[in-house]
Amino acid sequence: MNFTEHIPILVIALPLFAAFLTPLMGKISRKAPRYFATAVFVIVAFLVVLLANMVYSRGTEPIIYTLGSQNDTIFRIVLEIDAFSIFMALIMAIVSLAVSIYSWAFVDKYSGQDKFYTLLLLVAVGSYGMVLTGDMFNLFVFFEISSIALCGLVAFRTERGESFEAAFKYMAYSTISGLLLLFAVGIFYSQYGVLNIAKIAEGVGSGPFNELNKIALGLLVTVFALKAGSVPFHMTTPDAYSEAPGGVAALYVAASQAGLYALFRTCFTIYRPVITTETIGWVVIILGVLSMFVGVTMALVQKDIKRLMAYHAISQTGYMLLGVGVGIAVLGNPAALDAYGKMAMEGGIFHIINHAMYKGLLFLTAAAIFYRVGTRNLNEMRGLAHTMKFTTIFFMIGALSIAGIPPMNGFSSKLMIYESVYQFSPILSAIAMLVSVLTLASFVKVFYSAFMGPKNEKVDAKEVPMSMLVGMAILTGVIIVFSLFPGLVVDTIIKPAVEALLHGWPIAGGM
Amino acid sequence: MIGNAPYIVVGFIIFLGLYTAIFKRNLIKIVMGITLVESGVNLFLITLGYRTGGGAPIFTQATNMHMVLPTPQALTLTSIVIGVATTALMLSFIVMIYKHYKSIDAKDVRRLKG
Amino acid sequence: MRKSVAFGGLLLVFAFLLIAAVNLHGFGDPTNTEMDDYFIHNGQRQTGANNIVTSVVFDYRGYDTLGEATVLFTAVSGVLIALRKEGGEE
Amino acid sequence: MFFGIDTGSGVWNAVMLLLFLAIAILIAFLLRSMGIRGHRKRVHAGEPFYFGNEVPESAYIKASNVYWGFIKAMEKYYKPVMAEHTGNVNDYMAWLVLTMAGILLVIFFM
Amino acid sequence: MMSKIVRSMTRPLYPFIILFGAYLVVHGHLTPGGGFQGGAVAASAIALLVVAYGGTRMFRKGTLTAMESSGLIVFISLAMVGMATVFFYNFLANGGPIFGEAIFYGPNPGYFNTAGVIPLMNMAVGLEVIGGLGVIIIALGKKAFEVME
Repeated sequence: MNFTEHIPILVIALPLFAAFLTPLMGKISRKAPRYFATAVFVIVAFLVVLLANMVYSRGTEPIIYTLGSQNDTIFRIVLEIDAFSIFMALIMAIVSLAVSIYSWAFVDKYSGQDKFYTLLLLVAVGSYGMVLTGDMFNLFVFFEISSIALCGLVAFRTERGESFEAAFKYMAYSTISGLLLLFAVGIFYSQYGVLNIAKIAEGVGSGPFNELNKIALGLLVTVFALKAGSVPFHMTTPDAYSEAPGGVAALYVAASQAGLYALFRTCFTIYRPVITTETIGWVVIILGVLSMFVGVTMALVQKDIKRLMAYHAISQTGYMLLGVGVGIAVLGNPAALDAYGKMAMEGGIFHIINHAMYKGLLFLTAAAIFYRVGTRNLNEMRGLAHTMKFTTIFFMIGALSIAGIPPMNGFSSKLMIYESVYQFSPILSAIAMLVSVLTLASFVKVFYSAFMGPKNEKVDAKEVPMSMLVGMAILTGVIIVFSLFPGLVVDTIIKPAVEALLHGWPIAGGM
Repeated sequence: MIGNAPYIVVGFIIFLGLYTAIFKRNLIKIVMGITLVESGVNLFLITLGYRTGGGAPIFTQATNMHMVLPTPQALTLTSIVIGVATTALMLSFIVMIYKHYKSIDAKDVRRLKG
Repeated sequence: MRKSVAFGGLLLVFAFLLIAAVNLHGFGDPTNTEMDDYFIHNGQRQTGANNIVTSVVFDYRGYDTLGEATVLFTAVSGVLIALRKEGGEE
Repeated sequence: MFFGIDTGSGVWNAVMLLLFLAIAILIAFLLRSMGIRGHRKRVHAGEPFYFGNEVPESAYIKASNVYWGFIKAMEKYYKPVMAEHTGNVNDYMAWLVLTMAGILLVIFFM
Repeated sequence: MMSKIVRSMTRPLYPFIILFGAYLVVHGHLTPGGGFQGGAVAASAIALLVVAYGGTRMFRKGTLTAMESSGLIVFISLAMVGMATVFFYNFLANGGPIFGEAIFYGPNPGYFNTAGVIPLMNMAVGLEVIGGLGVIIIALGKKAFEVME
């Protein structure tokens, strides 16, 4: 048995197996699940890196792994892994590792730790499954796994009614969106009789852009924009982010970006040949601009620290939609695509990984503050910098990065978006800059009210435990590397991802 | 046109489900609406696979070798189980919401807003 | 006012569902059936199961079934988390 | 490029920026070292001056009041937007269906 | 807690419901049915017990969760054993030590000893579904009674 051949499926099957085993681990001892789950996350991160190495050595040709048998590939479920898929998997690997270490201390005082770590593993499985699959129905199944596991985690703190409210709202939303996705899958199945994404793409490309495909595209854009938390569907996102316990909010950021992955996969891989006008690009751009603006202005008036950051997550999602949306808009125009479309897409995709890192870090610091102060209300906290020194430093790095202050990685991706979008439409670029300014303003507010000022004698705000610091330090380290060597990152992982998106997928196997 | 009546029925069921989810204030009714949408989509998948005069795709003592498509049935099976799972989860949330809020009216369950 | 706008949107979605219904392949006459015919004709030989639906569920699309079982498992974990003993602190 | 990125119309290099920053700090220290050594601060210099009144216990501004002026000026925008986040599941569902209808409409008649 | 009639009818009836569920599970590769359907039928017996007795005297939650986890572990292990070729490879079909009898295209009376890993997977999934749905029913019922009081 050749081990390297099976790495694609092991990335999904291993955490899945571990998730089934974790409840039994909980029977052994109370602390067994956390060490077990973290060990699994380490192994999976290692496997993802190995897989990434394999993918990047193959250029734009994706790795195809058939499940069930080797003979009739086209009728089986396949995993298709190109540079963009593995890019998303890398994000999930880093964030899930940091979150699982961070949660050691955070969930220590709650019961039900074995189930907490089970669901943590399942969220990771859902995201890996979504980004590595090459089958439309399989995408739906893993979409549901990811949403349901996240809902279970949001409802973790049983002493609060709000957590159930948030979980219910998010669940209702994501269930409806999952069903619409299934409807779109049904439309594809009825026309082409297959569920393989590459085969569907061939079918869509071979005929005219008919009514059914238009309706399916509309449904898919809606569903995946909802999963990513774009503006008209963002209502439940702040609730769920703010009620999710501790580091789960950071995982949530990474998991919702699987929705972005699916959206871009839909537009580029399935609908690539029929997108000749700018309309679809403009739909994505308008969703993005709305997300950016509404997200940041709503964040400015929040006084709950996690809710504020959740609105910023929505606002940053807008940048990615804007960047890649410009790429979609100029798909039918090769000259413009080469001139600035690719750069816009690179900026948008670079922003995905930057966002997962710094927003993850910010959510972790917010949870650290909650852990010590016991409140999320900014009005009731002050002077934390006196005692929580490391947390302050981590927060500053995250805040500078999200605001796009020059040496940080947030600046590199935003610069790429500004400069390329300017050539497409100067107004959009100006809005993006304005949003960046407002982002800085609201983080100044958080920094001022939580960390500055006289020491609050009422709360015992000492530094958080070691495991939480380690969790934050992992993400901080990634941010610093990305800040110092943006060119290296763009050349090694971003450009192959863009090339892979534009290249499309070949059809696996014969009949 | 009239041959596609099953699809129109499917559309109507989905419409009814969405209507229930938007206009009914009782949380359990909202869950029922979502279940209705789910039934519509399941029915849609099943109808896609029907062949006129086809029998069940099972060879044990089969007499009719003209069979309906098996894949949509498998997909529907998956979708039903997922539906059961989501419904159970939502109902358990509603039980807990009732415990904390003493109400399952959507107008009262809105501490998180703004 | 709000309600009528929402109802208008709902009607629009219904209209699109009807457009989809009219444009779909005729009921009882699926157009592309290579995949399913392949399953029907080779299912018995390849998997040994008489019930083709079962062979699709557990062999050709077994990975989906694994995901489906995982969804149920996830939901059970979620229900147990949501309904576990009160208090949070042990 | 290894360190920086080239956006076509601009170049960005973080290491270079940090290098320049280090040089600037070095120059600043040089300038500082040329200053008068014997200078002493006056009493109360740098403390806030509360005109007329007594100095309060804590002059710390709460988070909700930080951007009061901005929010007041933008009230026309904020009022409807804040009112739209009702917290009611029905409204959220209505938004979902409405936006879906809009997206379908745009894509269908493009 | 329902009336005496319901309770005294439930007691002899529920083993048969579980038996019918088990029949659906083990014949999943020959007749309509399979792991999910049979498991759901068997779980309905648990639901009947919960409704009739209003409590959880017959099944403990611990047993059911163990059933669920072990069913899933068997399922994914079967899939992983196939990894000598590929994940989910049906390694027992057409010549394995159990369920290995080969059949060919066309109707037949239905031989039990066929289909490779499919019957095993059916049983694993059946176990999982009984456990999972049973736990959901019991937990939900218990909590609902508690909240209503």
